[in-house]
Amino acid sequence: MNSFLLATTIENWIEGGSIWPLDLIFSLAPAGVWAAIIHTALVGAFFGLPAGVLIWAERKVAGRIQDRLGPTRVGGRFGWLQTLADGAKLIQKEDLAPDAADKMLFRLAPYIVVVSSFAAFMFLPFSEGLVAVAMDAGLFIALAVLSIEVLGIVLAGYASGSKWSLFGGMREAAQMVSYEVPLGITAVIPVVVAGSLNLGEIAQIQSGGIQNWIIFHNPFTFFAFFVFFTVTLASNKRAPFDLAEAESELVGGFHTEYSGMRWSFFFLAEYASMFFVSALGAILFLGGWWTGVPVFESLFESIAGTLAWILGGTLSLLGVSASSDYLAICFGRMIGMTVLLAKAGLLVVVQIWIRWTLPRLRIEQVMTTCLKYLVPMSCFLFLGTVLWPLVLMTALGRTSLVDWDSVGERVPIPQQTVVAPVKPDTEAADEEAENISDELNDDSVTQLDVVSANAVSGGSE
Amino acid sequence: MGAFLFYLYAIIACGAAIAVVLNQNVVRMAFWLVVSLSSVSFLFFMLDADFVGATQLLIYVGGTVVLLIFGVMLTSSGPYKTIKSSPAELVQSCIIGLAFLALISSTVFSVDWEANERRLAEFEHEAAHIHDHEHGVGHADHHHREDHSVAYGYNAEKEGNTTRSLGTALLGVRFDKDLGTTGHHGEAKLSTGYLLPFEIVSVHLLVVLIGAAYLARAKRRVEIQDA
Amino acid sequence: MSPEIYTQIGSQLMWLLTAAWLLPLFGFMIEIFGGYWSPRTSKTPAYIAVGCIGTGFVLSLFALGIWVKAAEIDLLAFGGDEAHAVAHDDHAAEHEHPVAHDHDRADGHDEAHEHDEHAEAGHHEHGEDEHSEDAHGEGEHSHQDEDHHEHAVASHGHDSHAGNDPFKTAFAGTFYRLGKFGSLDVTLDWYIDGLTVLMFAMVTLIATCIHIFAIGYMSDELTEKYEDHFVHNADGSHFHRVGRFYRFFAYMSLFCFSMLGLVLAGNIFQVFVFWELVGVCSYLLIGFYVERKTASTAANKAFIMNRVGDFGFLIGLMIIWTWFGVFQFAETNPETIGEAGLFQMVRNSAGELETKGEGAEKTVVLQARQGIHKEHPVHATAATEIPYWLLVAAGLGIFAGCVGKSAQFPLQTWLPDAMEGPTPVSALVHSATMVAAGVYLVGRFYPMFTPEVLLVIAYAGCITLFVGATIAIVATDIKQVLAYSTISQLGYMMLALGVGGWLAGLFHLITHAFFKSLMFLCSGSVIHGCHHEQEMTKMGGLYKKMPITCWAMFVGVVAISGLAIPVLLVPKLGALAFSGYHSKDAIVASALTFSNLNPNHSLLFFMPLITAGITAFYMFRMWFMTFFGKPRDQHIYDHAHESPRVMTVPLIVLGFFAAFCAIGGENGPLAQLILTTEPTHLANGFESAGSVALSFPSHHQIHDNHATAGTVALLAALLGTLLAYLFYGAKLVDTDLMKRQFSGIHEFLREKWMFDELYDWMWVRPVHVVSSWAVAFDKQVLDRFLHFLSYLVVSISSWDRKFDEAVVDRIVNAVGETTFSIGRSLRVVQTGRIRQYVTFIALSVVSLFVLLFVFLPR
Amino acid sequence: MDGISLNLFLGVGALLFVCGVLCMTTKRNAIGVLMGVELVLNGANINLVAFSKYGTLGLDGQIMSLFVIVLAAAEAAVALAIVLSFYNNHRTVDVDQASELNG
Repeated sequence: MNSFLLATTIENWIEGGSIWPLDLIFSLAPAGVWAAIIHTALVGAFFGLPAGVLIWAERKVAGRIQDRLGPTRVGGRFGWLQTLADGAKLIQKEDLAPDAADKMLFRLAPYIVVVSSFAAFMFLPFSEGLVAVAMDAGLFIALAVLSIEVLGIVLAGYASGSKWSLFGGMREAAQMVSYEVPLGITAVIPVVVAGSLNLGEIAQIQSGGIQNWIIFHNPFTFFAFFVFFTVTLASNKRAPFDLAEAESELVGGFHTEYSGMRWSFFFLAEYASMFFVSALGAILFLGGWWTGVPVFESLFESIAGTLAWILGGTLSLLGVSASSDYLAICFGRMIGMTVLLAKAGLLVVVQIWIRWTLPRLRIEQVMTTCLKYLVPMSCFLFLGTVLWPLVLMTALGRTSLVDWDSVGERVPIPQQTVVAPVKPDTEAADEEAENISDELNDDSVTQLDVVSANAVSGGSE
Repeated sequence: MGAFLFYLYAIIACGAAIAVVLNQNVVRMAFWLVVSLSSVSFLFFMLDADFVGATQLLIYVGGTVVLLIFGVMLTSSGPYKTIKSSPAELVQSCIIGLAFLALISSTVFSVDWEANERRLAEFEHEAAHIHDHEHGVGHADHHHREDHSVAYGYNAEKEGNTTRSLGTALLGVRFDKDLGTTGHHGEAKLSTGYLLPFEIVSVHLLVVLIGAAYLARAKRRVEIQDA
Repeated sequence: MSPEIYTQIGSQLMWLLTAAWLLPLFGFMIEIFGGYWSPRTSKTPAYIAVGCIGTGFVLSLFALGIWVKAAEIDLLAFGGDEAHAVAHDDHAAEHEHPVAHDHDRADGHDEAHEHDEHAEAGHHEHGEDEHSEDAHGEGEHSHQDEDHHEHAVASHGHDSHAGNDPFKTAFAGTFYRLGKFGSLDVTLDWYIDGLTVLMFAMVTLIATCIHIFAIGYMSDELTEKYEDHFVHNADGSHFHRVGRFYRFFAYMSLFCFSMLGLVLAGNIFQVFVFWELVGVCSYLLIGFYVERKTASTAANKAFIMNRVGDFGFLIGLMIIWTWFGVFQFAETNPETIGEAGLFQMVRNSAGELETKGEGAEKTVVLQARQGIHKEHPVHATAATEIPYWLLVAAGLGIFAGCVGKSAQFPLQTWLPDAMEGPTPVSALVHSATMVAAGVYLVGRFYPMFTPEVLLVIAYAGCITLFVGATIAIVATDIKQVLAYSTISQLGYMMLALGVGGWLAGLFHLITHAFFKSLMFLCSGSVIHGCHHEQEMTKMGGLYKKMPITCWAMFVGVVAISGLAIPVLLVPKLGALAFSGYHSKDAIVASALTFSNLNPNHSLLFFMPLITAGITAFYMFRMWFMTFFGKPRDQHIYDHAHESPRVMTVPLIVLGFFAAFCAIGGENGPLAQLILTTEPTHLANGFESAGSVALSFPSHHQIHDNHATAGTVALLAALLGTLLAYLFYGAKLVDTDLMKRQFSGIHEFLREKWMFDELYDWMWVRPVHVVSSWAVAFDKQVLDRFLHFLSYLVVSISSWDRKFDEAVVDRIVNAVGETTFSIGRSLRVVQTGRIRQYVTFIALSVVSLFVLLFVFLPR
Repeated sequence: MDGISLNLFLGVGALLFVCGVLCMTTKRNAIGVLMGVELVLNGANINLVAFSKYGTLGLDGQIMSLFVIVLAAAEAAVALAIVLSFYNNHRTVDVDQASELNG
């Protein structure tokens, strides 16, 4: 377990230890670009395919709930290619824009929606280290990016030049602005417990037994999860909060005037954010990529070890030298990702289940639910979580029910990650104050230092 | 690559800002404003200010702009209605704006910022050196440590990860300045934080919230005959 | 006592007495502000007032207890054999140490067999003091040698300060510094010694009784519609107003506060302030029935007469300020080094005046101010000596204030008129406390008085007591009799103080307060019972109607008359007698001793002696006329009734104290308490040479004459009593006939020795004449001149107006119009358009920077 | 970030600032004026953050910009409320109509 293997991001992974055939490719562009590309590919893989699965799942689940079969024909037995068929149909459709529409905004709006909801995945760690951009403000920025989605919907509603669209957009705007308040507060509750905004760290501290999951940390976080889940339903315009596209009142809501792929973008975005918030909920409350059963963890570890041994052996037979430890960790992370996806998928199924079970609320009921119930509840839960350690400390003399380290100790000490090899510092005089990043390197002394050292002390080295 | 990204976002930000000026439709203006502000937030990311960038996105793009659109929706009486200024005004404003831009740009580009910084740093070093000299300790190490702490603070992973430092600074503790450094007499250094401004801003926000709710509350409309 | 204990006791006393002092003020505030809004039928103000003053009494009692313990007086050992006290004096005289003497006194009259041992212990304790005393003794022996004396003072510093203190058992301190004007510190001080504590106890006790009495007496004010039978409207009907029950008690509370403040005051200026405050209260209370012409006139009279005296007081204050620079009585705290007080500056450690020179050049050496405060080490302005005549003048000035306040000759005429106030007021203000304040001040300020002043005091008192007594013989208003009796008794006190009987005077002050307030309350009870009839000529035979009042009055009468049963001398208690006997006995003894020592002034003995007889006569005359004989007015008699219990209980309480407060006489607890405070120079008497050669008696000498004086005085009193019984009890002599036979004298006395007429002739008429001249001058000269002036001004101003209109107005209007037109032309700039404003801002920034770039050298 | 100097960031800030000012001067729509204000504040923010990176300002610059952002949000809320109230009274958001305070 050397530091080399503990890359916290894909970028680090690329920079640090890419194996032989890949490093040639990686050297063509900066690591960040490759990280983005790989991540996009990953998202495409894990979302594009699952999106199809999700759409199919939605149909099937809806069918089952409504006591019918759902798609059965396309692609054989369960109709599992139904999504593909839908996609083919949508691509064929004409790309229309009404005369009354503001054409530019009308065309741009779906992109905003879809880009923002996909971009949010940049900050979502699928497993330990499997994240495109790992930053301290991860949760914060993920929510920020996700919130841009609403802009696209409002623009779409406005630009369509249709009153139904306008109403839908307005409803969506009102709903989103309101629900962002409890969403933020409930999302901050795990942050308070974990002591970090970094999603990777939040997930990391939930390792071990199921009692370490934040949802079971105290009664307030337990309820906070359900509030969070409810709020994410609303922020995704999922039933029973899908007032923006209420067919019975607004025809199609904000997407009334859209057709073809632009129309499907909205739904891609919706499913993407469905999945995103489910994964977010899993990371924040449900133990992230940890199964919650220590036996499983060790089991997975041994499986990964075995696989790595096999693969490593195979590779070495092929003449490629690869550290089996490294491969083991890679496989371990893959397994963790699978766990997370499973959890998120479960939550998505619940969302679908709710959609086809509960009737749609009226708009003022939606607002009432948020402003009169969810906001006070989330505030109360937040306060309770903040005060919980104090109460426990008073009553029991420690800050947690289970054997749980205090917040400050649980925060992983920032690891000394592997930095890209530093280029020889030949242009020190030109770079001057700008190349602050190089200062980490002990060998290079910035111009600033040189100047000052010469000016003042002279030969302080 | 960095330069490319910078120029890309800088151009987008500036172009969108100009588009805000040139557009007459409020919603389009808002759209371009969002584009501009988002680009600015990317510039923030490039400037190693992740938290500020995220805040910019969340507050401006997600919050302010939605509020602006709200206002537009509630106040525009017809679709795509624009309130145009007279061309003379536009010309006049443009002249003034260009003059302003010329003024600011000339100021910006005429100042040798690096030299300024060097002078500042020199001054600080001098002070530190005099202090070290007096106390006769190994000042070379001291210099390094102090410089690094000033430049990076509590920031082990990446330069942009300023969230913790910002948070503690807003609570009044300056890890970014004080961690690993000592004061002039070897005691723990305690720089000034921002707890009080933070509290003031919090109260300010609350007051604004209440005031805005009061101002915008539904009331009986005043009938104006000639409006 | 050690400084720690001293400080501790001092602060205890201070807090207790301050609380007792401020409580009535608190009560006053509540009553005067709350009373106006509360129902007029509510007795709450009275309860508040009684509660405040009653609590004050309890606190004062605590203070008295602390004092007794601190001064180490053994109260239970009072009386004893009289030889014991004499032995004390002998002992003190042998040692020739005033301090040791004082100390022994403070030790109390312990058992004889312990005496020697105790005295030794006392010497041991005060060894340091005596050391300094010795040093002073040397200084005194050669007191012509100034340098040596000062050297002694300087070398002993702090110790000598304590040694110079003639009031070893006093406590003094400062509440609050009001301000400092040049060298003068105007402060709120407190000064607590035996006299203070005793006065507190006495005043609060009597005030409590009177307050309770007043609840009953003033009950007819508890109405929304009070009918005043003494005031008539134009149509002949009676005057109606709302009741003023709360106002009465508020004034009473204010008075109690003022009186207690006067007693607690630690400097003469503060005394003056409270002096005026009691004066104001007296004014308000006399004029309580303000609608009655007589009452308002009497209030004015009392106030104005007091101002005459206070003028002298002010002169005294100015002299003291100028020459002493301090107002404080004395600095007593051994721990702090404060400024020396007045007494410490005037008197040396032996309590003597040190004089230099003779005749007009004679000066009094002021003692070095040992305890000068560190803040201002040297008083540049402070004089080291004061001309003797100025000290005399200061003393006379202060005494003038006392004359006014205590209704002494020649300012005595206001007191009888003051009887217009409600009877409780007369009892509290005009017999027991306020009028006694003059006597109290003379006693308090005693060290400042030179022998000349004392002689003046003695003669003033002598004349007053005789004049008052003679008028009382013929007075028929029951309250008037008591008022003149008060004047007379105050005269006694002044006389006693004047002849060096400091103890006797203040002793009588206390006893008189009790029995005189008792008698006033009794008269109040009678008046209440007889429905506001005050004339004794309409009373008689009331004994059957109001027995309690009658016997309470009897106690008072016997007490004031100084009757005793000399045959049954109880060894421990002295003569079987009420309080008045003891105190009057002491006065007469002092007077007798004084006249023996100074044969020129033997009048000072005979007048009080004769007056003692007269006193007994007129007091019993009043008692007989009121309570015995046949009812002179059947109507009043039929409706007369005994007062309710709320009024009789105070009578009984006061009666008890009137009878027994002075038990044991001069060796009794009361006298011993007072004696702890006596100025040191009095104990052994003193001589004064110079213009008036006087010799003042020592304790010892007075004691020698005690038996003689007591006998003579008792004889005179018995004689007076007998005469009164013959005249008014047994009716053996026809009083009307007597009246006719001595109609000249009778009329003279009825007219109060023509003092009012005399003053009218001496002052009022000349003023009237002068004022008529002034009126004429005013009208003939001043008014004409003024009219001319006004005409001139009118004509000038009419010209001025034209100038104004033609020139000034035009200029102003032109300026205004210009401004207006500029503003109007500029208003187009203010379009109210935000965008334009922003444009202007941007434009001006640009142009400003352009200007900077162009014109500023870089 | 090679070759990107502080001046470039300051230049972007300046341009945004001027655009904001122009917005304020040319837009008759009150919302447009508000957008101008936002642009101005952003221009200033860029300067602050740039100085925090390039200068010795350190984190203080970022904190300042945070305060600016927060206060800008507050300002926008109040301004919108004012606009709404103005609209309620005048049935328009044309700031040129809001000239009751002219001379």
